[in-house]
Amino acid sequence: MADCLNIKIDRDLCTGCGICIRFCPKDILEPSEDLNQYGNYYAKVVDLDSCIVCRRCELFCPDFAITVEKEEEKC
Amino acid sequence: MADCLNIKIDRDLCTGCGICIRFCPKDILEPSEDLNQYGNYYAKVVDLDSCIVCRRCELFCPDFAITVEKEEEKC
Amino acid sequence: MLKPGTYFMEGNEACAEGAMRAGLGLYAGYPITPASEVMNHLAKELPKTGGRFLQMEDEIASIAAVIGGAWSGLKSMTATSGPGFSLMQENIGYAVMTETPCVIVDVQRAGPSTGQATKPGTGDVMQSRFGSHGDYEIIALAPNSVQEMFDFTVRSFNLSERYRTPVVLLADAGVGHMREKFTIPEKVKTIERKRPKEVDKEFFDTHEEDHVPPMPDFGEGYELMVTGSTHLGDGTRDTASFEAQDRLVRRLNAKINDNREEIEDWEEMGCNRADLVLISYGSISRPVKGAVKKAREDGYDIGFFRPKVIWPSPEDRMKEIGKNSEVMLVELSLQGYRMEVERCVGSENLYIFDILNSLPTIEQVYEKIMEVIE
Amino acid sequence: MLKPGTYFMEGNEACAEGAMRAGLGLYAGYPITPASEVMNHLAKELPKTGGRFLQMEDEIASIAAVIGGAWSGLKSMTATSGPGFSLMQENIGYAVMTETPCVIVDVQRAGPSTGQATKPGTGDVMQSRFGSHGDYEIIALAPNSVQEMFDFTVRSFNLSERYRTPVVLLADAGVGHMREKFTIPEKVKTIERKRPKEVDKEFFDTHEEDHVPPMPDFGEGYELMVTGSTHLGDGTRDTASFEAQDRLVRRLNAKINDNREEIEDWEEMGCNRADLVLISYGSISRPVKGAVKKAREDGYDIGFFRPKVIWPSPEDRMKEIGKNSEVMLVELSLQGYRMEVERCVGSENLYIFDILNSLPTIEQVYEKIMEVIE
Amino acid sequence: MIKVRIGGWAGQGTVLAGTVLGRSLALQQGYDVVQRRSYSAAVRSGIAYSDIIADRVEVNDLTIEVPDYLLILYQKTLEEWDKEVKLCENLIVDSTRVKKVKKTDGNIYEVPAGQIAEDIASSKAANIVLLGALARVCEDIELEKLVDTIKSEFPKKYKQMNVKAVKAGYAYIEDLLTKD
Amino acid sequence: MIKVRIGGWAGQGTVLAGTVLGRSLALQQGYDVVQRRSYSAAVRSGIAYSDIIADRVEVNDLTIEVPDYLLILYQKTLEEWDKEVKLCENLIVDSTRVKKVKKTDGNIYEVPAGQIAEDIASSKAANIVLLGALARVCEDIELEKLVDTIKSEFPKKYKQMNVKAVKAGYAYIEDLLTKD
Amino acid sequence: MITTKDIRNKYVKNYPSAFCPGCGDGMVLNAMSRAVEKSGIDQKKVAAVSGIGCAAWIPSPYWKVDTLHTTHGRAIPHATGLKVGNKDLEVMVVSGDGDCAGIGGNHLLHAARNNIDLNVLMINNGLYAMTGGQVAPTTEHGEKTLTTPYGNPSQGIDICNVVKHSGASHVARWTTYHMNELIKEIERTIDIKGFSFIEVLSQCPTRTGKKEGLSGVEMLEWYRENTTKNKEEEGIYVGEIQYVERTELTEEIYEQISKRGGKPR
Amino acid sequence: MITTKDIRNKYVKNYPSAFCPGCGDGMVLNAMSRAVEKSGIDQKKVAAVSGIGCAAWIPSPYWKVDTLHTTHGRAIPHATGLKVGNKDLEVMVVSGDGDCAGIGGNHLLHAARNNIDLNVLMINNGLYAMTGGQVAPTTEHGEKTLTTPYGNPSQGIDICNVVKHSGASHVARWTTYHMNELIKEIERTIDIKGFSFIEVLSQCPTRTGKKEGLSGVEMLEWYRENTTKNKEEEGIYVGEIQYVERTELTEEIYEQISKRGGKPR
Ligand SMILES: Cc1ncc(C[n+]2csc(CCOP(=O)(O)OP(=O)(O)O)c2C)c(N)n1
Ligand SMILES: Cc1ncc(C[n+]2csc(CCOP(=O)(O)OP(=O)(O)O)c2C)c(N)n1
Ligand code: SF4
Ligand code: SF4
Ligand code: SF4
Ligand code: SF4
Ligand code: SF4
Ligand code: SF4
Ligand SMILES: [Mg+2]
Ligand SMILES: [Mg+2]
Repeated sequence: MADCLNIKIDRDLCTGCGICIRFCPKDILEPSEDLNQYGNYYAKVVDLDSCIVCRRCELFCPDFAITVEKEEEKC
Repeated sequence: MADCLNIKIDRDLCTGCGICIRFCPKDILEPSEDLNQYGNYYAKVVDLDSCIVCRRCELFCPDFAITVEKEEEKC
Repeated sequence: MLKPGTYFMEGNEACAEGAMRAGLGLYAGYPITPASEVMNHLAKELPKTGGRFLQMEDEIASIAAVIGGAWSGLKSMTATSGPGFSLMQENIGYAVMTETPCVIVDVQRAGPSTGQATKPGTGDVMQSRFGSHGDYEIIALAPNSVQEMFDFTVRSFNLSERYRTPVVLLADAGVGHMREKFTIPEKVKTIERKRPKEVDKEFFDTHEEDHVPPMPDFGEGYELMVTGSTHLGDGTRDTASFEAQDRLVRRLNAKINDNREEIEDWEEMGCNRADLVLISYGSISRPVKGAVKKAREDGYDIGFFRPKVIWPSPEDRMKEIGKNSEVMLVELSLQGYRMEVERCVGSENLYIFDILNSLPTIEQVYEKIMEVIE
Repeated sequence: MLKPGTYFMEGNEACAEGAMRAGLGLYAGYPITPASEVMNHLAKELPKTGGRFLQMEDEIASIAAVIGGAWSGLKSMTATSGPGFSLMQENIGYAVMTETPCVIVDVQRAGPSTGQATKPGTGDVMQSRFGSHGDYEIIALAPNSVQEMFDFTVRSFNLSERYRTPVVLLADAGVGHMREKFTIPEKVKTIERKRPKEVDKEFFDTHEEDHVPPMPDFGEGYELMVTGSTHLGDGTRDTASFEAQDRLVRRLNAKINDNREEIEDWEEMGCNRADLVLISYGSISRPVKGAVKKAREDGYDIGFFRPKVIWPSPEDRMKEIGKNSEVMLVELSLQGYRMEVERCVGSENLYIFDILNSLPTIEQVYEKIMEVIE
Repeated sequence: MIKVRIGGWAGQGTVLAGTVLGRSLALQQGYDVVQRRSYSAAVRSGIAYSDIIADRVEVNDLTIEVPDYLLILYQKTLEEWDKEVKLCENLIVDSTRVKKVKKTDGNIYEVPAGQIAEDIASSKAANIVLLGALARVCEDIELEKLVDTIKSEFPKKYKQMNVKAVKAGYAYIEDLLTKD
Repeated sequence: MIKVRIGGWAGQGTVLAGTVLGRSLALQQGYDVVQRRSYSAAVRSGIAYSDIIADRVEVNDLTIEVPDYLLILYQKTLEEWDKEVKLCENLIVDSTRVKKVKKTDGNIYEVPAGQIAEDIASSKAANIVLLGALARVCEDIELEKLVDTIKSEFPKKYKQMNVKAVKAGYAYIEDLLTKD
Repeated sequence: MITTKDIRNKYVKNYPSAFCPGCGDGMVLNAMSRAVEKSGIDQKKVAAVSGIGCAAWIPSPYWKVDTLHTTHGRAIPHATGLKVGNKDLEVMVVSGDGDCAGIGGNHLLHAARNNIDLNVLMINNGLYAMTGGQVAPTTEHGEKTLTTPYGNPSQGIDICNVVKHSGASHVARWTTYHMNELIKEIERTIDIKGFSFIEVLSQCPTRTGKKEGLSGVEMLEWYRENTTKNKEEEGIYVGEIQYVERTELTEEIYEQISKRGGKPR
Repeated sequence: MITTKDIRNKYVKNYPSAFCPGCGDGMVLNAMSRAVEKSGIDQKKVAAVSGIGCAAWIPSPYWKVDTLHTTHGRAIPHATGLKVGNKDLEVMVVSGDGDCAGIGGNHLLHAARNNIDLNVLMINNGLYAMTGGQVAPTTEHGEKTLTTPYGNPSQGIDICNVVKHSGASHVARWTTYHMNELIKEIERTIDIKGFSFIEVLSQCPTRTGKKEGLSGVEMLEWYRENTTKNKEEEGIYVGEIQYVERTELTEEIYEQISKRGGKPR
């Protein structure tokens, strides 16, 4: 699945609130170790393969920081 | 009953609204023929004897113009 | 809406007619003595012209709806008196800050507070200038006849659209509740707001000399950002920077100040080096004018000066007058225009005839003149 | 409530402490930047002193509850900033008309409208005097330090009780949000309102020289009639007669005007025949004072004049100064005190240094002085 | 200059009568006219009156101290006014409601306007009856023009009655004067 | 005169740190002190800072153009200020959050305050760590008095942690300077 | 037995009033006076607060208690200050429908939410009478008034229902036709600790009356015929609409004060 | 399939926002944007009106439509003028609980009564966030806030219920946890002609969160656990509360105009 799927997280838009991390049903996401320019531990993808493309992370993100891109044709 | 009962209408307080006249269950009251100092046809008593002292006229008068006086001892 | 012609009507009705002639699109108001006739009249007539009439739940809602109406693209107005005018102040400031054209009619009554609702007064003159918080300038007109209730209403709309700013028609119960002949001309000159051209992107700043940016309507696709917070030229809020505040507030003030010549309007009679000039405005200026005329006929060198536009005040002319003549201010209030007149003519040669609640006769004013000059 | 002693706190907190020392019985307010700390502090402390704390649904309700509280017999207060102050105007006029003692704190921010909520400004100076409709006079104080936030709050209550009139503490974000040392003395002098004696029957008129009638509480059996409509001495409404309006409104104005000497307060330094006198008030007067000191140390004949009570203005003293010296007004607003200062000192020898949104340094003011005198 | 005051109690139509008169003088007779009303904040209480000042030149006097013609519809109103009654040139009262007329230096006309109006249709038209009387007393006011104004201004169902009323008032004075 | 600015982002406790410093200088060291805060209307956004001006005579200058001591808790804040950074005498930054320090004419102290604080209890105390550092850099500020102020002002559960923080900041500079 | 004369002497001043002949406002004053008399509370402790409008004139200047005649729509917050200032006052608010539910609607809502111990009488004549008969929030859809000459484009609100759902302890509706019930209900509000709200449908023969061609008498008859005490029946329901016990604001505030060691002055 | 990136490009500007990390306000903006996208209406015709507060910043300056950021509490009457001025605008109002139900309560009441075709989103975070966390009309009895340090002496209002009884066509409640439902409900308001009111319970991790020691994540979890779509069950009901068809103000006004021969400009 991974080659037609991409979860993009805008490092500087992400405030590190942890909402996507908590509400992803598949625990795909985790907080980063380093800070972004606003001093936040932004979210990062740790297990793309398990993603079921439910798009909950996108839907819940208050900061429009996370985008789940799936190229339908390719998959 | 008449000698222990008295219905006093303050001529100048009465605005001639007709409420007491209309809602007296015994038709005791009527509008006067002449005007008071404010130009109103005030209410007057025409049939004191039939009064049942229900005090509806007092109760309904918007202008505190009518008083039903009954001297309990005398009756 | 009446056809062109001559009528005998109340000042408040003439105001309503003037508004319709000026192109009123939305009226929102709340009843109050002695201004209610403006809305009573419009409730009936405005719909026939295609305009919307709204009675709101209070005066705050009224001025708010007027502002909303203006941004929908319509010429908008409300009318009230002192207590309602006080309630409107916060949102009048909002209209100033957002450069929203609209007309607020204040038919002044005797205050303060509820005071005497049916009696005339001019105690709101300073409030019309300073009633909202923060630094701003405003335009206010003071009619003294039913004809002027019509004409000045039209001009209020024109100034408001021209300068993209709220304009106050500062009437009083005297002129609002007075009946006189007045004429609706065949053609009434109206001014429309500046609209954006292809190139415009800034609707809250401009480099044009008149300081007036173009104003689009809602729904035209400009992604407008209208805010009463300090903002940049494109409307983006900036609640911290010195530059944004400085540039915006100074421009808003300059919009009125730098265009004073175009805005100012007054009537004068024999003011050049008269012994005494009577300054007056609004309904009371009628008997004052009558008294001055009489005094002049009797051979006295008395002048008459009446600001028609009361804010911005005709300060240069008043200063000139104050240099050459003694001045008597006659007004229907204790504070009214006093501070401004004193500022312009000085306090040494200024006499005051202030009368509350009712209009003096020509005779009474004449006597005051004699007291002063003799 | 803090014990007597010295503290390092915010101006707004000092204000709250001053109010409690003055005997505050009821606070009613609504949050707004930069005034909220007054209420935040009182919410916690006031109940401990027996006072009632109310957060109302808006500023109109706040000032109304304050007025109700005053008539219940308590010293009452509210605190707000520009937008809320605008909303309060109608009922401030009501307090004036009904002679209700109460204190309104306006911690001014940069306006107009929502402007910049955290930035200081003094654009409400004229509004505090003229913001409500109709003719009235009001008392307003302008503190410039945390100590004065305490002291002037106490004095606001005292003046309010003494003259049975609303008093405005006209602070600004500069002084409200500043932290400094201030001292709460062992004894704070408080004044209580005039109460009726056996003989008094008129609570809305008086023949006493100070023009202040006695004021009973609700519930004492006087069958009080309190109304914002024009009224006779016993409180009966009279919405038509010339005499009632004339007598009431002139007395209300005289109450302030005829007692100016007792009310006025200012600070001055080297104002007698200085080459230039700087007039300033509120937080900005601090660097202005600093600059004047520096200029004097550098050998220039510069004076400093600061009204502490801003309304009624120290007009006689300002006129005197204007006769002998050039004047520079330094303020955090375009309109601020300008018209009043110009009225007193004239426009010919008046310089203006108006700066929006932020306080200048001593250096900047000093430079302005040099520009003018050189 | 013609100065007319029509005084009564709130609700008696003093303003309406004043407007009819003012409009007639202004639009039909070519006068410069100012009409003003006075009433208290009470809706139906208190003295109410309407002042009409008409002149061939610009009217700037907006206040009547002493009217030339004083029309009175109400006893209390009459009592309230001293100088006005004493000094006015012509006092015309509705004698149906005004029973005790005060002394005046001018002429007094007692017109049972309430009664006349009631006979026509309704005592409400007493104000218009007095207006008719005025038209006879004051030579500058033309009855025909008043009638025209009433015809053009009143709603259809009140037209007839008010035309009758104004004419009846006129006729009453006519009678009175010719009886003299 | 001592002029200190503590700058950061909304929510980083710049005002709190400023208050501790101001109160300590005012009440414990007998200075005349003015402390002012600056923040935007946004709750948790935008640059926030606190200015402290202390002197042995009456303080009337309420505005700092160029601070003697500039404490910086946030990268963006640093970038916003040019003149202040360039001209200040001492620049003390929280190097945990401020990665790229700009050039200045004065001394630069990089203190990993966030890290130090986190090691003690929570990165929230970074502001107090910087304060400790300041106390070492500025000789007029007495660490002991700062500690006293923290002890008397902070709620019980935060006392210990902040005392540690201020001391740690002081110690860090001490180390730095003694290493030189 | 207490007669009108006694009531007048004890409770009423400045009569004759400025109300029009047949106006319900005088009837309300009558009812209020009798209710206070019946309740037996100390007249000195009664405070009446009103706004602006014909209805607001009921207590001021006619009622012989302490009266606070305030600004339009603001009677309730003024009353709140008075009550919280001195909890021993029995604070009555008398307000027109425009005053209370129009411009004053927000204060009504929040006072009900606070459940503060005020007794509010809203005199509903269906329009703005004092200013000449403009549309009010109580005016029915389609009705013609001075400012709705083509019929009210908006709709009337059932304010009792709103007040009930805002948190008031006690809500009831009566009309001037129901004098005895009204008196009893007012008496009850005096007893009840909490926010009491009575809507009183009341005739305005001058404004409504003129428009509909009805006299005061006819309007009273209309009330009789178009109201019902039975919730199931058609017609305007009159009677109690709500009674629940809830925490009351003044008491809570006084309690907090004494818990913190303060003594209410 | 529309991704966040598409939504951001089409509907959002000036990001990153000034909202705190984990604030519900951004989620509401997300929901609004997706609802408009789904509804298919012309973005140019959408107008968003707000008052003052954190919630009021949701559309301004972040939403790519025409925005009117007004004064505190007055969004609804401003929106009324806009809508009556041009009925083709789809007017959304975004307002905090303090803004909408506190200071703005009266306008809410009357707009509901008028049943004017506005879509109101009230973002309820249970207090006044922007000014630092003071008590709001939605704060529960006994709760501690900055201005109720001893517990709220007043009580919270169920504003949906009040709006329903004031005459609104459409009333619903959701939380930020219910993103899909919220989007659908907003989409519905766009379709519905009449006054639509959605209360959105939304987390404020900074003010409420700090006080209760909850993060944004935990508050969302709280919403999940304490809400129910079943009216019979315990917990906060989420879902539709009211839907009825009633006359709508704007339409009535336009109809009256065309009946009188006027042409709405
Ligand atoms: C702020 C303000 N707005 C408007 C008015 C004018 N005004 C006086 S009474 C009134 C209406 C009163 O209506 P209502 O409360 O229903 O009382 P009613 O006269 O019908 O008894 C209005 C709008 C005012 N006095 N103050
Ligand atoms: C007239 C006025 N009063 C007070 C304020 C201050 N103020 C700004 S935001 C706000 C509270 C907003 O609370 P809410 O609407 O619940 O929004 P939130 O910040 O909680 O999202 C207040 C009181 C103001 N701007 N204007
Ligand atoms: S799309 Fe669903 S499964 Fe994939 S990361 Fe997002 S929330 Fe997790
Ligand atoms: S929800 Fe958005 S802001 Fe929050 S951690 Fe995830 S990507 Fe970052
Ligand atoms: S007491 Fe009863 S019966 Fe007697 S007059 Fe009055 S209403 Fe009629
Ligand atoms: S009810 Fe009163 S005012 Fe009316 S007619 Fe009878 S006595 Fe007169
Ligand atoms: S206008 Fe109506 S409400 Fe007012 S006093 Fe007259 S009858 Fe009563
Ligand atoms: S204070 Fe609360 S509501 Fe405001 S932005 Fe921060 S989290 Fe959101
Ligand atoms: Mg009414
Ligand atoms: Mg909120």
